[in-house]
Amino acid sequence: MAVRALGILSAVGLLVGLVMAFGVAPRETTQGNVQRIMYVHPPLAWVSYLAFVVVAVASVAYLVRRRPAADRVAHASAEVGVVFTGLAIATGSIWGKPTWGTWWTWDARLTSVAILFVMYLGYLLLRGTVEDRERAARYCAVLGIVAALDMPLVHFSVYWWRTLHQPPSLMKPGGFTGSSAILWPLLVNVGAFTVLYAYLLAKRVRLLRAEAEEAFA
Amino acid sequence: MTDVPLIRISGIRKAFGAQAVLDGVSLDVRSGEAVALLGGNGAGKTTLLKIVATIMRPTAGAATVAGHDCARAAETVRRLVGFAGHGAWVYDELTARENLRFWSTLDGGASPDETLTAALAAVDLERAAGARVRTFSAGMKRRLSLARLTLRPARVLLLDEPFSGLDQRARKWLEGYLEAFKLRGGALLMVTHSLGRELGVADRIAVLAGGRISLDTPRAGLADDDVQRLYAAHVEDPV
Amino acid sequence: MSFARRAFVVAWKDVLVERRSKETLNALAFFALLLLFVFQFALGPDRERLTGVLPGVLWLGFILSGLLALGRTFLVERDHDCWEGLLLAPGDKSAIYVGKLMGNLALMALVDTLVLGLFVVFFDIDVGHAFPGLVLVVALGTVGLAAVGTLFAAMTAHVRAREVLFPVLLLPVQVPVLLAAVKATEALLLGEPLAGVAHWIQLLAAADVIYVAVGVLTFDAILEG
Amino acid sequence: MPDNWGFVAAAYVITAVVLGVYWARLVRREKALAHRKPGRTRS
Repeated sequence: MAVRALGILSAVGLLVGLVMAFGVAPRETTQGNVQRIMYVHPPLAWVSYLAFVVVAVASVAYLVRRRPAADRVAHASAEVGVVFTGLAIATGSIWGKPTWGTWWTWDARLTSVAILFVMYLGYLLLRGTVEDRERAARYCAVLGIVAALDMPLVHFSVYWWRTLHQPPSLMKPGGFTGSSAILWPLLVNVGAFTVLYAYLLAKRVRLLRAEAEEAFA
Repeated sequence: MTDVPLIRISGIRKAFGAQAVLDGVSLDVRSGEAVALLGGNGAGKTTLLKIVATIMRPTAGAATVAGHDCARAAETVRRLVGFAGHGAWVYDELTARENLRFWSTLDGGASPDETLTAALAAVDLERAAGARVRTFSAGMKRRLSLARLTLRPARVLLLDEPFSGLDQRARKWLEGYLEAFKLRGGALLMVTHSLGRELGVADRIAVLAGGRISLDTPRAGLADDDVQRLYAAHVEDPV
Repeated sequence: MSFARRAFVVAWKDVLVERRSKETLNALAFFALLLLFVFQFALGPDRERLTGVLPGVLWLGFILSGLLALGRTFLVERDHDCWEGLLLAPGDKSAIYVGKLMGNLALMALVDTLVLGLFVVFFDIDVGHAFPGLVLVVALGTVGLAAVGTLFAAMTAHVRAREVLFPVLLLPVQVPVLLAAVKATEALLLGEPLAGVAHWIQLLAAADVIYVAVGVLTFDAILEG
Repeated sequence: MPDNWGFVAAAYVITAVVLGVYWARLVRREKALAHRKPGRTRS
C-alpha cells in the first residue's frame, strides 16, 4: 500500500536524519551543541510553509472543479500544517532561550510563523463551525487562498518592522555560509520531514474520505 | 418543447452533515403545468425548491430547467426562473417602490416608473408605494415580493407557500396571475402546507415523505376529502 | 457598464438604508468617543508616553470601529432572505461585492474622519504638514481592511459564533496592513516626508490590490449560500 | 559556550512526542471507523 510505504520511508528517513544530526554533523563553534536544533527546526518551518501552499493550491482546485477530494486535501493539509507550525514555534522558542536569552523575541521569522499559526487555527475553527460540508469547503477554500496570498505581505511587513534578524539559514539563494558537514544532515532532515508530511497528509485524507463515506452509508 | 419538461428533477439527494433530507427525488413539471408539493415539516420541500432555484447544490443527482443543469449552468437557469421563498426579499428601511427598483436594477433591466407603479397596483400596494417597508404587515411584505416576481419574465416559477398570509383579494389576484402564467406556457412548482383551496391552481399533487416522492397524482377529479385521505396515507408522520 | 450599474445600486441601497436607520453610525460614533476615554484612562496623562504610542492607539481605534461596522454589513441581507435575491440576480456576482465594498467604504470614511478628528482634538496632535500623507495612509489602510472585511463578513454571516469568528479570522490577515499603517503614521507624525515611508505605502497599495482582486474573484463562492 | 544539551533534548523530544501523538490519533480514529463499519471494504 502506497501510504504504508510512505510511512516506512519517513521512519527510515527520520532515523537517518537523527543519526546524521548527532553523529555526522560537527559541534558548531560559536553556539555549541545547541545548534543541533537546526536539524529539526528549519525542516519543521519548511513543512509548515509547504503545507499551507498545498492548502492554497487545493483550495483553488476546489473552487474551480468543486471536487470533494480537493477539499479533503486542503482540510488535511491545514490540520497537519498546524501541527508542524506549532512545533516549529516551540522548537524555535527552545532554541531562542539559550542563544538569545529569552523564550520569545519578536524576531521576523518567528513572528511570521506565529501569524501563520494563528491564521490556520482560524481556518480550522471555521471548519468546525460550519455544519454543511459543502459550504464549509467553499468558505475554507476562500480563506485558504486569502491566507496564502497574505503570506508574502506578512513576510515583508514583519521583516521591515523588525530588521534585526539573521537571514533565513538556507532559503535565501547564496545566503548559506555553513559547510557541507552541516548542509547534508540538514537536507536529509528536510527530506525526511517532507516525506513524513506527505505520509500524514495521505493518512488524514484517507480518514476524511472514510468519514464522508460513512456519512453517506 | 413537449419532449423535455421545463423542470426535470432526477435522483436528487441532499445531505446536511450525516443526515440525508432528500434521498432520490425525481419529479417533472411540464410547460403549462402546475405541481403542488406537499409534505410534513422537515420533509425537504423547501430544500428541493432551493435546489431547482440554484440556491443550493444537490449532493447527488441533477435538476434541469429547460434542459439546463441547475448546478453547472446556474447562471442560465437563473435567467429563466422566478423564485419566492420564505423571506420576502425586502429592505425595511427602503420604500416599497425603492425595493422594487433595487431588484429590477440588479436584474439588469431597470424598469421604468410606470412598470413599477403597475406592479404595485396589481398587488394593491400603490397607495403604500412611498411608505417604508418597516411599517408593512407580513401580508403586505408578501404581496410586495409577489409584485417583484411580475417584473421579471420567467418561464418557471418556484413558490414556497405563496398563499400564506394573503387576504382574499390578494389570493384571487395570485390565482389569476398563476392561471395566466400557465396559459403562457410557464411551469409552476409550489410548496404548500395546507390542503385547502390553493390547490386549485395545481394540476398535479406530489407528496414528499421520507426523502422521496411517495405520491404523484393528477388533481383532476379529486375532492378535498380525497386529497386529505391520500395525504394522510402518504406522509409518514402527519403533522 | 451593467457591472458598474449593478455595483452602484447595491452601494446606493446600503447607504440609503444606513442614512435612514443610522443604526450602525450612531453606535459607532458613541463607540469612538468611548474608545477615547478608555485609551486616555489606560495611558494616563503623560504626554511623552502618549506621543510614542499614539499611532498604534489611533489605528487600534480605526480597526476596532472597522470590525464593528464591517461585521454587521451582511445582517441586512439576512433579515428577509435578501441574500437569495442577490445570489439569484443574473450576472456577475462580483458586482455585488464591489457594491458592498463601496457602501462599507462610505461608512468607514465617516467613522475614520470622526475617530481622527476626536483624536486630533483630545490628544492635541499636531497634524499640520503631515495631513495629506496621513489621509493617504488612512485611505489605503481602510481599503485593505474593508476589502477583506467585506469578504469575511459575508462568510461569517451565516455561521454560528459569528461575532467571535469574524475578528478571529480577519485580524491575523490584517497584520501587514496594521503594521504598515502604524509605522507609516508614526513616521509621518514625526515629520518625515512621504518619500521616507514609500515602502510602507507601496506595501499598503499592494495589499489593497491583492485583497480587492481576491474578493472579486472568490465572492461568487461565498454568496452561494 | 555551554552546550545546553537539555534544550537540544527538549526540542527533539517535543517534536517526537507531538508528531507521535498526532500519528497515533489518526491510527486510532481509522481503526474506530473500520470497527464501526466491518462490512465495508475500502480501497
